[in-house]
This record gives sequence, C-alpha cells and structure tokens, in this order.
Amino acid sequence: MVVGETVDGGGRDALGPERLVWMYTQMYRIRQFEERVKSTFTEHPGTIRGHTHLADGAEASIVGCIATLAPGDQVLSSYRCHGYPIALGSDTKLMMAEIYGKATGLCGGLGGSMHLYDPARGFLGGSGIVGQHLPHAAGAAWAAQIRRRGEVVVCFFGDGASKQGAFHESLNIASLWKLPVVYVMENNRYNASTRSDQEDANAAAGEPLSTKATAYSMEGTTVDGGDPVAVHATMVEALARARAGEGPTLVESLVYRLSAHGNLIAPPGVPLHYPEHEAIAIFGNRAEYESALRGDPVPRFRHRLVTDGVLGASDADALEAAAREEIDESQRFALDSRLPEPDSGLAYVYA
Amino acid sequence: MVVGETVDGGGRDALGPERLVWMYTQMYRIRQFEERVKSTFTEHPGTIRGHTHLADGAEASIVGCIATLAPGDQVLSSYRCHGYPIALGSDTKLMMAEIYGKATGLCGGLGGSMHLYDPARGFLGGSGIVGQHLPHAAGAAWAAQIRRRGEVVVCFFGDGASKQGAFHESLNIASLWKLPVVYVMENNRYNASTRSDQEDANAAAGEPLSTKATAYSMEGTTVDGGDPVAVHATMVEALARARAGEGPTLVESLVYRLSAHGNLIAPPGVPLHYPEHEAIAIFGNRAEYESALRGDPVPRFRHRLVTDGVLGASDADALEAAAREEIDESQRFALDSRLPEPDSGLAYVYA
Amino acid sequence: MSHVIPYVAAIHEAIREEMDRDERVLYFGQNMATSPDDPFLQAFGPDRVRVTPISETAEIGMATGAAMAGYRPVVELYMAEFTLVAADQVVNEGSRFHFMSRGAVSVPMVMVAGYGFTCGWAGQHTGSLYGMFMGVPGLKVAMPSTPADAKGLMTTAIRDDNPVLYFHHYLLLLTEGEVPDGEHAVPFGVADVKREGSDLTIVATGHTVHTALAAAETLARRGVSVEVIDPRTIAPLDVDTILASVARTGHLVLVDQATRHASVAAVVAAEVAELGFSSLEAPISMVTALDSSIAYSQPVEDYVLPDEHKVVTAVEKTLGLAPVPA
Amino acid sequence: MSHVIPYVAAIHEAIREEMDRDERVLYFGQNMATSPDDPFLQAFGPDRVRVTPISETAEIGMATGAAMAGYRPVVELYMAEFTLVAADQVVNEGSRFHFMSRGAVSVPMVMVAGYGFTCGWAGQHTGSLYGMFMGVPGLKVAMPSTPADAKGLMTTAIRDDNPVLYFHHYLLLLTEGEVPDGEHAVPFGVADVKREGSDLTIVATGHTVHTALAAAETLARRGVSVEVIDPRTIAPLDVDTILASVARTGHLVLVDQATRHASVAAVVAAEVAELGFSSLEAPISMVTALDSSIAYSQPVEDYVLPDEHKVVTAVEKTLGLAPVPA
Ligand SMILES: Cc1ncc(C[n+]2csc(CCOP(=O)(O)OP(=O)(O)O)c2C)c(N)n1
Ligand SMILES: Cc1ncc(C[n+]2csc(CCOP(=O)(O)OP(=O)(O)O)c2C)c(N)n1
Ligand SMILES: [Mg+2]
Ligand SMILES: [Mg+2]
Repeated sequence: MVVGETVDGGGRDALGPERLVWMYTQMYRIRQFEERVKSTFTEHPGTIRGHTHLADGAEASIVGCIATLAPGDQVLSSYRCHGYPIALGSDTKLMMAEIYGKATGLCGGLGGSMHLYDPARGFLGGSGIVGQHLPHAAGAAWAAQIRRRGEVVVCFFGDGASKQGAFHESLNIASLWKLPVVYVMENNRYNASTRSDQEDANAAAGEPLSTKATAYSMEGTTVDGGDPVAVHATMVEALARARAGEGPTLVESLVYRLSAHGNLIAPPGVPLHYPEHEAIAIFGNRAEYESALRGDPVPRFRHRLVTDGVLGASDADALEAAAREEIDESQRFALDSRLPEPDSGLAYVYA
Repeated sequence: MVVGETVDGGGRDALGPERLVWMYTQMYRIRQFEERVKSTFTEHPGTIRGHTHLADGAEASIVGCIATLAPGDQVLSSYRCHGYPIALGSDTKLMMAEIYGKATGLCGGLGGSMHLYDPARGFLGGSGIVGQHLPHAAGAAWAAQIRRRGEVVVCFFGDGASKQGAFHESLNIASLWKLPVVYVMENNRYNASTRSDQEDANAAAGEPLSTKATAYSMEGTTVDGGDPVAVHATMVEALARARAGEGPTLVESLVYRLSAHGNLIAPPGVPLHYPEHEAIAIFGNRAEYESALRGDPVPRFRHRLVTDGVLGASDADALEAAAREEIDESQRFALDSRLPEPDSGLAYVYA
Repeated sequence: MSHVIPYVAAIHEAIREEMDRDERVLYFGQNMATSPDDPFLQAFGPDRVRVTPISETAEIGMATGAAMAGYRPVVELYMAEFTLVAADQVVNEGSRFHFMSRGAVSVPMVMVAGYGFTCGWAGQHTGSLYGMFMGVPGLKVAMPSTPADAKGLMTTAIRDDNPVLYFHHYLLLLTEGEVPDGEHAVPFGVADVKREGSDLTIVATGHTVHTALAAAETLARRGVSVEVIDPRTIAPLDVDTILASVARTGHLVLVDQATRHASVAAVVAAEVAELGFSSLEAPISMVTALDSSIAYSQPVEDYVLPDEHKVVTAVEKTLGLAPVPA
Repeated sequence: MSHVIPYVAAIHEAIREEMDRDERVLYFGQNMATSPDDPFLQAFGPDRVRVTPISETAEIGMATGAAMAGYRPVVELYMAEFTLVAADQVVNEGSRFHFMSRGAVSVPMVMVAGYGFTCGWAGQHTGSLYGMFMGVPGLKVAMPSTPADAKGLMTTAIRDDNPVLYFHHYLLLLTEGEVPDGEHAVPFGVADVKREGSDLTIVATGHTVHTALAAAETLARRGVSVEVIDPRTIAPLDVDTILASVARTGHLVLVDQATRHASVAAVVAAEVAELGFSSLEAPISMVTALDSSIAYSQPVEDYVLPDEHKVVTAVEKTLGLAPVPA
C-alpha cells in the first residue's frame, strides 16, 4: 500500500453541487463524531482516558481543505486530529474504537485520541508535542518533490504552535526549497487557556498571524475558516502553487472551537469531562462564546446549501440521519470491542 | 559587584571628535587582538586549542554598537566573542591568557575562546550553541525591565543563527513583552561554509534579513556594519526605543568577516591554522573576498577620521602603536602565565 | 505542627512563600496567570508573574538570562517531555555557565515539570525521562514523592544557586499528606528512609515509592521486613544512605518507572555494585518499565509498568522466598 | 580482502555505497554539499543531497517525515550537542511512531553525530551524551570504535527500519584501520571482543576502547590477561557477550568517557549486578569522567577524563594487585 494511495478528497473535481453536498456531509459526520466522543465522558465514564481534543467549530476549515486533495497527497496534524481522517475516508468505527482504547482500533489502542494514523488514506498522524509535526510535513513534502508526481502535503496546526521554534525552522526551509506543502494554521484564538494576544506579537499588535509568512518570503493569507467554500478556494490556489513547484503557502484559517481545549486533566479516580470553554471559564466572556456559537459553521453551511437550492431540506435531514446512524454504529462497535492483549504493544516497539 | 556596573561604552555622550577617536581606538585594538590570536597558530603552535572565531571585519559594527551603551547595560554574544569585551573595557591580558588556556585567564582557562565572561563590564558571555543565547538576552532584558533603571541588553548573533528556532521564540516574546533588548544580527553572508542564499528564504528571495522583524510586529532595520557612525546612529534610535519601553529592535548589520569561519577543526596532532576564507576555498570567488578586503572597515574609518580632520595622521599612528604595544604586552603576559592546576575546575561545577 | 494538603498545593505553597520572602523570585510559564484574578498575579503582580507563549526554548533560556542578571526564576513547564524541545537549554547552557566563567556568573533557576502521567496519555506524554538529566554536571534534579517533600524540595530548589530540574509526578498531584507548618526546606542530596526494615532495601523514586511501600506492607504481613529509601534528589544522589542500608540488609531491589536503561535504578545498582559489593548477599534486582513506549489503552499501559506484584515477586526472588500463590 | 582507510572515510564509504545501492537513501545537513563540486552532490544530485540551514529541529523532523513517506534519510548533525536543540525529534517523535501507529508507519532514518571532542572544545562541545539516548524504546544507538565498525555499523544503520543515532567519536576521525572490501555490515546488538583475556573483562565504548586496549597491553606485560569488549551498539546492548566474559574472568572494569551517572558503564554494571552477580569475584569498577563540565585548558580537561593510568589502577585494584610504581 502506497502512502496516500486512497486519499478521497476528490480534489481534482470542480466544486459543483455534488461536491458541496459531499462537503456538508463530511462536516456533519465530523460533528457527530466529536459530539459522540464528548458525550462518552458522561454516558460511558471511564471509557475514554487521557486527553482528547475536539475539532467542533473547525469542520468547515477541515473539509474545505481536505476537499482539495487528490490521491497521493498527504496530511499531518497535531493531537487535535479526529476530523482529518474522517474527511479522508477513514472508518469511523476504527477511529472510535481507537479512542475507546480497543483492540479493534485504528492503532489497536496503542495510539489513542491524539495519535491516529491512516497512511493508506494519506493521514500520517497526529503528534502530541506542539509544533513538532511541522518539520515532518516538510520532510514528507521533500519526498513528494523528489517523487515528481505533483503530490502535495497539507499540515494542520494551531495558532499557538506558531510560537514554537519548529514552525520557524520548517517554514524557512519549505520556502527556500520550494517544497510542495501547505501550512494551514487553524487560528482558534486560543492556546489552551491563553488568548492569542497574550502570547503572539502579531495578535497583540492587531495584525493577522499570516503576517509571519513575510519572514520566509512566502505567500501568506488569512481566510474565514467558518466558510468551507472560501477555504476551498484559498486552498485550490495554494495547492496549485505547490503542485507547480512554486513553493509553500501559509494559510491562516480563522475558526473558533466550540468546546474547551480538551477534557479535564486529572489523575485516575477523578471523573474526566469537558469543562466550559475558556472564554467563559477563565475570561468570563460569555458574549464572545455565544457569538461564536451563533456562527457555528455546520448549521451555517447547511442553511446556505438549502437556501441556494443545492440541497433540499429533506435530503439534508436524510444525510444527517445517515451520519447519526453511522456514528451510532461506530460507537456500538467501539463499545462492544474488546481491550487489547496486555502484551500487544511489545511487537511494535521496533519495526 | 553589580552586573554591568562598569560598562564603558560612554553611550550617553554625543558623538564628538573625542568619541570618534575612542571608537577608532577600540576598532584598532580589536583588530590587533584578533590578528595576534590568528598569528599565534603559526608563531606558537599548540598554544591555542579547539576552535576560535575572529571578529576581523566586524569591528566597526561592534564598536558602533558598544559605543551606545551606558553603565548597567548588558551584552551577550555567540562564540565569536573577542570583540565585545575589548570594547567594553575588559583587560586584553586576561582575555589573551584565557584563549591561551592559562590560569591567569579571564575564566582561569575553563572557558576558552568561545566562552569569555566579564559580567562586571556587562559582558554576560559567549554561548557556543547557535542561537541559544538569544533567549538569555530576553531574560536579562526582562530583569532590566523589572529593575526599571532604563537599562538595555544588546544581543549579538550571526545571520545563520536566525534560522534557529530560538531566534523566533525570543523575538516574539521580546516584542510581545516590549523588552528593552536590541537584537543585532551580524550578517556576514555566511554560516561557516554556507552562503546565506543557500539557507535563508529571505536571502534567496533577495530580501534583507531584517524582514524577519515583520513576523514579530517589531522594528527591523538594515545598516552598513562597515560604518561605525551609521551603526551608532541606528543603535542610538534602537536603544532609545528600548529604554523608553517601546520594545525591541532587530538590527541587521551588514559585515564581512575577513578570516575563515574559524581555525581548522581537527583531532590533536594535526596543527591548527586558519585556512583561506570560504569565498575562495569553497566557492572559488576570489573577487568577492578581495572586494571585501578593499572595504576593510578599520583603514576605512581611519581614512575618514583623518580626512575629516578629526584625527591627525601622526595621532592615528601613535594610538595604533599604543594598541600594538598593549597587545604585545597581553601576549607576553599570556605566554608567560602558567597553566591552571589540573583540579582547578572542580570547585566551579556547582555554585 | 503541620497541615494536610495535596502534593500540588504543597508545591505552590513553597513557591508562594519563597516569592513572599525574596522579591527576586519570578514565576512564569504557559497557560498560567492569564486572567487578572489569578492568585499569583494578584499577590505578586505582572512584573514577577507572567504567561508565556508555547516557546520552551525561550522560556528556559529566559530563566537562564534573568538568573544571570540577578533574579531567581521559576519556570513552569508542565510535562517533562516539553523540556525536550529545549533540552540544550536544560543541559548545555545554564548548567555550564558557572563552570565556564570560573564562577563569574551563576544561574539560580528552577525548571518545574511533571512526569509519568500513565493514565491514558499515550506515547508522547507519559515518559519518565529524569534519567537523562541525572548525570549532567552543574544541574540538580529533585523528585518528590510526598507533599512534605514536594514543599521542602521546592523551597530548597528556589534557594539553590544552581539550575534545578524539579520533577513532580502527575499521578501524585492530588495525594494529600502532612506538611510541616512554617518554613520547610528539605536538603538536597539527603535520601529519606520512608520505611525502616532489616531484610531487604528497596530504593524507589516518585510514584514508585508508594508502590514500594505497598509491597513492603504486603511483605510485612508475611514477616519480611523491607526498608524503603527515597533518594528525593537524584542529582546529587545520596549513595551513602543506600550503602548503609544495604550493609544492614544485604539485599537490594530497585523500583523505577523508567525503562531499564534510562533508569535511576541502573545508576543506583552500579554504585552499589562498585561501593557496596561486599554487603550484597544476592543479585541486585531491578523492577523497571519494560522497554516500550507507553500505550494508550489501559491493559497495555499497565503491562509494561512496575507494580506492587512485580516488586513483591522481585523481593521474593532476591530473598529466595517461595512465592505466595495469588 | 581489505583496505586501510581513516575512520571518517569509512563512514562516508558506507553512505556512498548505500546511496548507490538504494535510491531512497538521502543525505543532508549543515555545511555540506554547498559547492557544485561536492562529491556526494556530483554522484547523487541535488534531489538526494542537500545543505540545510542551522535548524536541527527541522532537519531531524524532516528526516522523520521523509522516512514516513518512504525514503531513508541520513541527516548529518556534526556535534552530538547539536541534537539537544532538537531532542524531542530524537527521542519523542520518530522513535514512537511505529509503536503508536501499531506498525502502520515506520521511520527508517539515521542521525549522524560526533561526540567527545576533548581537545580544547570546552564546555559546550565536548559532551559524551550517548547515555541520554540508550534507554529510549524505538531508538537504536551505534558507537563505532574502529574504521571497520564505522563502516559496518553505518551500513546496518541505513538498512535498519528504525531511527538510529550514529555517534562517531571526534578524536578517532583520522585513525586508520582495515576495512573489509565489498559490502560490509556489522549487525546491531552484537558486541565485539576487541582483545581476548582471562583475568578480567573491560567493557568500553568509542575512544575509550583504545584506552582500554592500551591498558590491557600494559597489563599483559605484567602477566595480567584482560579481555576488552566493545558493545558497538548501546541500544540494543549485547549483555550476553558481557555476561559470558565475566563468567570466565570473574572481574569487571567499565570505562566510559561520560560522567558516572550519565554513562553506559552504569547500565552495564547494573545488568551484571543483576544477571551476572554470581560470577563476580570482586566489586565492579567504573572508570568514567569526573562529575564536571569539560574545561578548555588541557591540564583541567585531562584531569577529569578516563585515561590509561586510571584504567590500569582500576584493574589492579579489582584484581588485588600491588600497583606498579610510576
Ligand atoms: C512543546 C509543547 N508545549 C506545550 C504543550 C502543551 N499543550 C498542548 S496543546 C497546547 C495548546 C496549543 O494551542 P494551539 O497550537 O493554538 O492549538 P489548539 O489546541 O488551539 O488547536 C499546549 C500548550 C505541548 N503539547 N507541547
Ligand atoms: C545548534 C548548533 N548547530 C550547529 C552549530 C555549528 N556551528 C557553529 S558556528 C556555525 C555557523 C553560524 O553562522 P552565523 O550564525 O552566521 O554566525 P557567524 O559564525 O557567521 O558569525 C555553525 C553551523 C552550533 N554551534 N550549534
Ligand atoms: Mg489554538
Ligand atoms: Mg554568519
């Protein structure tokens, strides 16, 4: 199996009605999946361990990006990594089972929520150490450059990660070598419980974070990450540039996460759950959070497709019901699966 | 002894004739010192060990910067660190003895050429790992900010160092916190035997490296580092901004080193020496090197002072003779000093 | 007199008291003091308490620079792994400067990080990396196992004139324990005998101290008397207390959450194999993590970690006792 | 048949031959291949041979990414300390991915670095840091002491499907030695007995193998027969060969350029104290660097390092021989 062989973004197709509905379907599937992960904490306490991070609020951005990809392309991300493989075609049963730590999981329960891998679909994994996967993307892009098949690597990361040295080192080389990589910063305005303007000199100065591209003589642009069509258009340009050997792009995609950074962090014994969003819990800024909720990209896109006549309301209901059923089924699969054998990791320490 | 108490840059004084002559004197002293270090390899083989890096070609930049400092200010640098303490008033006898590994050296022979320290004169040392002292400077500047005495930290580093993650992380925080620090990049166009345009995306795109400041919403400027007066003027502005709490500046100072990156690197037994400059040795570009030699800032500044009537030719000769005598004396002192006791390091492992 | 508080509160109590006592003490790091009602911010103000970007190299490096310039910074790093992106700043900068400058500068700073969060944090966040740092000249490493030591070692760390890596254990954060009232400083390089015993010596650190104590309790019920020693700082390492104990017991079991070749256990075993050889009546036994990354899923995670049963088995084997059927 | 070449040439010979053999092998790093007449560039072209900026995190990380995408990168890092600015990439990324993905990805890459340049390179460039990396699951660590091993271990490193840290020794670069002609691969995890002997076993790595051999020669003149073992890879570590030797000699001295608590010596001592205890007739003795940074000036540098005299003294003590007056 060649890495990325079965990437299913359909990126070489035009954005007709069918593709738009496909995009909405993926957004809705991701949201369903995330909500199910979240509700597991209350409905099946103890099933999910450690730290999970949800993509709710970022679905439009994720799908707008993935929809531009074609077979052979590759994707890397941070620990906030549930959305990409879903859009790339990974099996949500295996994903949920992984998050539930089951033997049937995508990685047999060895990886967990932060470390999904599905290389056959082009997903090279989520790294848990902030910023450290940006050079991996550059390396994969170097491989793509040498292979000369016009393949591109897309690397997703957070606004906070752009303060890590790895960001700087990677973007300089990517630009210098004109690597076929697109760096997509999902700027959700927070690094955990720190607001961007408390940690980023551009943000503090009221400038977009895509300004950073200047330091690498690289294209940089900011897009409304709540609008999958706008994201798609931006990415089509960035990918064309990359495929043509004209070098990388830094895309700042403005999103807002609708859940807290992650579930509560605590030693065993303390029940894990999702606290309130930091805007409220730390900064007492309910207005900011509620305005973000009102802009929720999933209903927003549905409304648009229905209004534009691209998608009938009942068709929308039907695809949503199908997605819910899929995720019901994924959850059942995950719940019913057994835990891995205790010694099952030892075979994978070395290749 | 308070750190930086005796810094001797005279930075609060205007740049009258006396200060200009002081500047030329320091430039000449540094050059003499460096030439003596270099000739030691042939005249006293085996005396200098390990790796030395010379500042020849950068004297105008060094002195133009240091001349803006005042008591309480602090300086940090890379391993290419002979010039700064000389301009700050450190005793060249102790410096030469350190480079010769003697017990009488500035650091008792424990530090060596790459690690000079003279905190009483504000010199907080040279770090040998590229880029890693940039955060130290930000930390010292945080201390200065808290002390509220208007003190400033100046951090010297190479163009190559700006590709290290530490550069990025430090400049972001420095700008965000409006730290009183000036980052002086001595752009000598090479990282060892790599040309800037082979490793820097800005350089490859034909843009100045001070462009990088944009990524931190920070002031950035490029200056002719061969002209001490131009450097001085740029630094006066940068320091005023820093002292006023308006934040840091990235100053790109264009210089050209007149020696190879450092002496030959070899295991014991192979005589160390300075090979030809990389422009010639690696790239066969003798023209580039010779044009740099013709622009040598030391004679260039002498010529200007003499032409402008600031310094009489015989006064210039006299001060040069005095500097040569000083360095003769420093070298004699260093040669005559004994090596340290073998166990003399153990007392300094822990404070 | 004493008070009962959780381990994590003991750490903060020490930092707060030292900040009260000495205005040169600074406290900073990621995701702290972001809101105006943060208690440290309120007590000590934004000069001395700051949130940083996700920039560990800058954070640790700034602690180094501020220390050289006369302050005593405490940098909060959260998980031990996050030091890895800045390992040069941990082992090859501040820890060398006093030496290289022949004492002209010193670098009093504390790097605070937690380790060993083995409850589903998976491969990149659960490491027991302390062994990497224990042989670095100029650097001290503290590893408290109780609230009292957590406070006392932090107090000492802040007062020490060298860089100190302070590793708390994530699984212990909420464990309550008695902490002496008033000033409480635990000296570095002095191991603590957490339980006295005469048949066998166990040396353990951090969370595994409690594993060892549980094993000792189980064994006591069978008439086996186990001494449990917690070095508390692994640099400096109090070899003398361990040697004295082994001289009495003749038997040594080492328990360590790290993998075998990255463990404090191996270093202690080596010291005793050289300096306490004549006391040993049986092979030294090491109960460490198996040579594997830590998995996400609980059975696989559990499998590779030291636990009470493995410790009891090692003790039985070392003393030549018949195992008790489970 | 064999040919005589310096250690550094042997390293390059292996890289070149593997690049010839397998076009997926890439070679890159700082300050290499900057001029068009660089031999690697000429042989393999700019796709596969590249100079990088001073960006170790990106360099190692890119090797990881290129490896996940099907290539076999060799990244030249120069001095071992330069890995520290990117230690997360060395120990907490590529080395975990095969495990965390349950084998879905693998990361065949070689990180080449030199260490221990103790000839005046002072505090930050002379470290013997390998001990930090020897207990990291998923990572292999090679440390050749001869040109033949330098070539053979590099060949194996490039063919291995895991991340390999390849530590050459700076002081050995120009040492000449015989290298077998043709393909030459030295297996990982197989120690080499560099000299046979029956009275005492010395285990040493890298440059100290030669120190040990010199001491063995000196001692042979006094009728003492010393076996010298070089593990060649410290991860995996061939404990069996060491145990078998100690079973014959009953005595063990360990020589290591690292400080005591950062040494391979301590790990070997621990293994033998557990698994070879009954063979030991005397305490294990460790000859390591003293607990200090390395100074610039020669007498101070020499003082803290292991040398032939210290090894001879340790052997005498271990065997209970009267020291020969100097
Ligand atoms: C090097 C490192 N430092 C700190 C952390 C802890 N951490 C995990 S996620 C996170 C916030 C990251 O923010 P951002 O990059 O904006 O991504 P987001 O979570 O908002 O998607 C932090 C600080 C880490 N994992 N790695
Ligand atoms: C992290 C790290 N990587 C590599 C090196 C090796 N090295 C020493 S100096 C140097 C070149 C630095 O170039 P630049 O920053 O331009 O400074 P210059 O020497 O030109 O003054 C390199 C690569 C190092 N010391 N540290
Ligand atoms: Mg964010
Ligand atoms: Mg340079």
